[in-house]
Amino acid sequence: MKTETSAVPAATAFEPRITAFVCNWCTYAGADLAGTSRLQYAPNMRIIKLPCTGRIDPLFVLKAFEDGADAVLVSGCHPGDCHYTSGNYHARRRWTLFRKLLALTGIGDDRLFFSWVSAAEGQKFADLVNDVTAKVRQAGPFRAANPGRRA
Amino acid sequence: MMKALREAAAKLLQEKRAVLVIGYADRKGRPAVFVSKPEDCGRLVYDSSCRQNLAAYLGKPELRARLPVAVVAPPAVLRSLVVLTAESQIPAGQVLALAVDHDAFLGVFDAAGAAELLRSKFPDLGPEKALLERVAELSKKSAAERAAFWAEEFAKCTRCYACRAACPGCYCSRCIVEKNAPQWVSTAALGHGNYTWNVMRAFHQSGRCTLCGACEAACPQGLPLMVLNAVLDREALAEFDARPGYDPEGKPVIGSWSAEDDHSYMR
Amino acid sequence: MKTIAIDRLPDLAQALSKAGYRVVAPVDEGGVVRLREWTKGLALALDAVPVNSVKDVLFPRSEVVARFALEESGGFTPAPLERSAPKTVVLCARPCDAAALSALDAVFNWDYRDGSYNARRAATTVVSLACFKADEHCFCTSVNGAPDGTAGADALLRPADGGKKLVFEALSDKGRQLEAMVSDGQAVPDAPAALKRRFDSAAVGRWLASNFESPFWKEAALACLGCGACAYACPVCHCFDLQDESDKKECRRLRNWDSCGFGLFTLHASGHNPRPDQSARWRQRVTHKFSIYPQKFKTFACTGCGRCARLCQAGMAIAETCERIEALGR
Amino acid sequence: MNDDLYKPFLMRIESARDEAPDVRTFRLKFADEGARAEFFGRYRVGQFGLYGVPGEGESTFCVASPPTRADYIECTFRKVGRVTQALQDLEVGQALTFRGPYGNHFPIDSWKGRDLLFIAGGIALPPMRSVIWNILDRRAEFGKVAVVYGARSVADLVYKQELAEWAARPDMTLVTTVDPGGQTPDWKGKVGFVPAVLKELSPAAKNCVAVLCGPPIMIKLTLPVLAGRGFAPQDIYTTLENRMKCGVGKCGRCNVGSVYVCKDGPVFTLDELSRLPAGDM
Repeated sequence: MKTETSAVPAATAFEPRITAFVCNWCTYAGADLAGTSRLQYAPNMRIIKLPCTGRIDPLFVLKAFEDGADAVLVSGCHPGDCHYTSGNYHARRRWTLFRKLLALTGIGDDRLFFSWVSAAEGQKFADLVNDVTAKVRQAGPFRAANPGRRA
Repeated sequence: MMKALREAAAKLLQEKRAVLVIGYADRKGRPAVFVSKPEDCGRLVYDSSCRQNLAAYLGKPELRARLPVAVVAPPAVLRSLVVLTAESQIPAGQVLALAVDHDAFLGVFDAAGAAELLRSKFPDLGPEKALLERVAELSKKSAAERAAFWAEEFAKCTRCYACRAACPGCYCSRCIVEKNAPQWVSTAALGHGNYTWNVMRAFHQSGRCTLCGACEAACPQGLPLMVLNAVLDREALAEFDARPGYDPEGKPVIGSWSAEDDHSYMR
Repeated sequence: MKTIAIDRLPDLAQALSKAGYRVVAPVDEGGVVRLREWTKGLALALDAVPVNSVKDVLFPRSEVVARFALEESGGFTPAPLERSAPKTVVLCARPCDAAALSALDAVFNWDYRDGSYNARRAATTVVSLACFKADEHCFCTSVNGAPDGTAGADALLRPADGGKKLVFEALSDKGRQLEAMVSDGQAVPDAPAALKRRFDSAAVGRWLASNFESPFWKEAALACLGCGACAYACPVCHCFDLQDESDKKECRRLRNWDSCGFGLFTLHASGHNPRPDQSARWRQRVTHKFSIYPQKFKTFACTGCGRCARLCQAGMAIAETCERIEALGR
Repeated sequence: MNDDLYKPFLMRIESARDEAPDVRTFRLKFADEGARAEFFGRYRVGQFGLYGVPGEGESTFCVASPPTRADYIECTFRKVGRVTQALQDLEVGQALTFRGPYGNHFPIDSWKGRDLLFIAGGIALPPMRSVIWNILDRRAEFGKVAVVYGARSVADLVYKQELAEWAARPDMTLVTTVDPGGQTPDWKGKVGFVPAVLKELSPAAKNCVAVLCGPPIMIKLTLPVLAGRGFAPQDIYTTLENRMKCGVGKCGRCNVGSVYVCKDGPVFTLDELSRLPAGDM
């Protein structure tokens, strides 16, 4: 993961911890481009790279929340761009249903984010990270509100 | 009605079209009964107090070893039989449905016939009004209130897996919670594992659940599991026109896709 | 005579609470009566047998039994374990719950002594409420129990004056320590629930000991779907699993309830399973309760509370199985 | 006695040796001298322990070294699941947890003066190895000692070094065999299944104790050979290897009939086993 440490915002009480599950071919390459382009963005995101969004089991998201993430981002190739043809289409269906289920249990769209970021969209990635981080910062720490927090 | 059901069951056994009839027993609580002799078909009964989804037995190896079978099936169970057929869990021609509804015996059907019956007589099965009201009531609450609600409910879960046992859709020989390398779902009956377990079990049924209610009825702790199922059912219908249990050749919602699927929530 | 008006039970709970006890009592939570920690304002639900039992207090469904601090290098160091055994009164347990304690004491103390169980056992006072009614699933009288049985209890509350009052009978030192919180009074005890004996448990045990391979089992277990509802509700069932859970900094070795009804319970690493089907598992459940346990620990592992049957989605009822076994043995 | 039942000893891996594909032996040292003394104050051959990796769990196998070597314990195990995988991932110098010794033991003191016949198959030599070394360390107290050991292939034979050592000893007999097709060009042992090799050897039952460990099919086919030679059921010993979690007679999963294998076993005579329900093993 490439981040610019100089982008650390002024000290605040709460630094969100955001887990990002991204695909190897598009979003990870986009993040890489953001880094090599020396774009500055918030350092709050921990990226976990997987071959394809189709490989991102909803369990991963729950595990991230269970282990203390304040928010989760899932990102992959734009529709039509999947390295494996249809992995992102499969993933999209899953997420459409899964996010509704999580919303019902109190994990809403200030905690769970989805995006398509291509290998060419370094700027989009940087903007996305900044935006997501700002939203989560506003939402505050998740632990106390997590319906599945560790006892 | 009972007479017609019993006669049809006896005939299936006589003609060896089934070696076993899985039905509801004429006893309090309407537990499952297994009839293999035509003369015992008088033990079969059906009424609105029948809560089990008998299609769940089709996942049990001991019963799979005794095919062909016939299953007493109200509409939700008929849908389960169709789903199981679509998911290749029922060997072709090995399971017949003794279709029932309220106070009517509707006949003997194979999966294709059951689907046809459902399409013609019960085309729009979905969550009952009372269930939708429960969903609506919960949906009105704030995210924090909903989180607190589920944290409190899931805290009661003892992880007895009665929900899984009750569900015909839960036929995996090794459930996700039993996979331990790595252990994705904590098996401890504590907040985090209980949340993950119940949410993932519901999610694994999305687009497949026939809203039979057996999981919630089976839960010793009274968890409102059907609220999860109802939300997923409505969403899958709205987004993907998912009607599980109406087409024995239908593709599962999760596992298929369309380029036109909505993704307005994606950034 | 010590008596208390039945509608003053919350006052007794409050007094116990004030005296430093954690009070566990049956509470109706949305139609499900559960033994849980009582807090001020909660009504006591006395009509139904709770879905859980005193077992939950002594042997919680998940408990940390060892801790390790994990090091970044991959190493670990054992971390101290705090034993949780708060001073507790279980108020309005059932006689069939209390009767389970000797069976639990036996297994947790034969040879190896389980310290965390014993610590909680020592810190817990069980006040039973005699049953003034029984339902179709109750069968305590078939397993040496009674609706007003005193076995295992530290005190018994006996309904009196037509259900308006309760007579408090201390049965042990722990029970006598509570006497001061109940006032003197007079009342005429009601007759306990009448419950006909359904089967001869000793005869059932004899049949079980010599009919392991009976074809009865295949047929008797057809309806069982293999969940753990019966075992978890049972006041005596105590099978468990040990599982490690860890985050980056700490590993917790947990003891979680388990059930002989699950297929994975006995599965060997080689793939061999000594109990390959549900009939073998149901046989184990029944045999363990009525034959193995009496041989090993001189007590049945069943108190006739009927929870298993009350909760079974498939209508499996161990009492009915026993009745059929008794008939087979004749 | 300590009532904190799940508190393990801390062990350090002193050395590790690969025995066969996926099979490894660890030599473990107690991190604490008091623990070592406590262990060896109780340990008898045939007992087992639970070996654990915090974060992954515990796994049950025998102690493969004898109490006559009270400086360390050894264990030999095959990688089959989460815990055994994690154990094999450990390196020399690293720590693991150990609980034990648990269960009953081989009554070797009652075997004094008698001939001893050990029959093992595959990965089942480890539970017997502790007995064999114990006997060899007290050699003068016993009669003739013979070991028949078979494996699927030459590669699957465990303790190859020790097998060579045993073969060279004048005070014992070692017969090794591999299944047909499992031999290598330079294999000097026998080729054939254990029951057939045993039949060929026609051991004398008089004043002899047989100890048998191996896969169920080997046990099943070997017992008639022993019976045919006149071995009495009370002179044939074996071990049951049931799934266990607690090791201390509580968790309930190792039951066979009325027996808790972890407490009443793992060592049984054939006579004792015959009184347990075969359908529960």
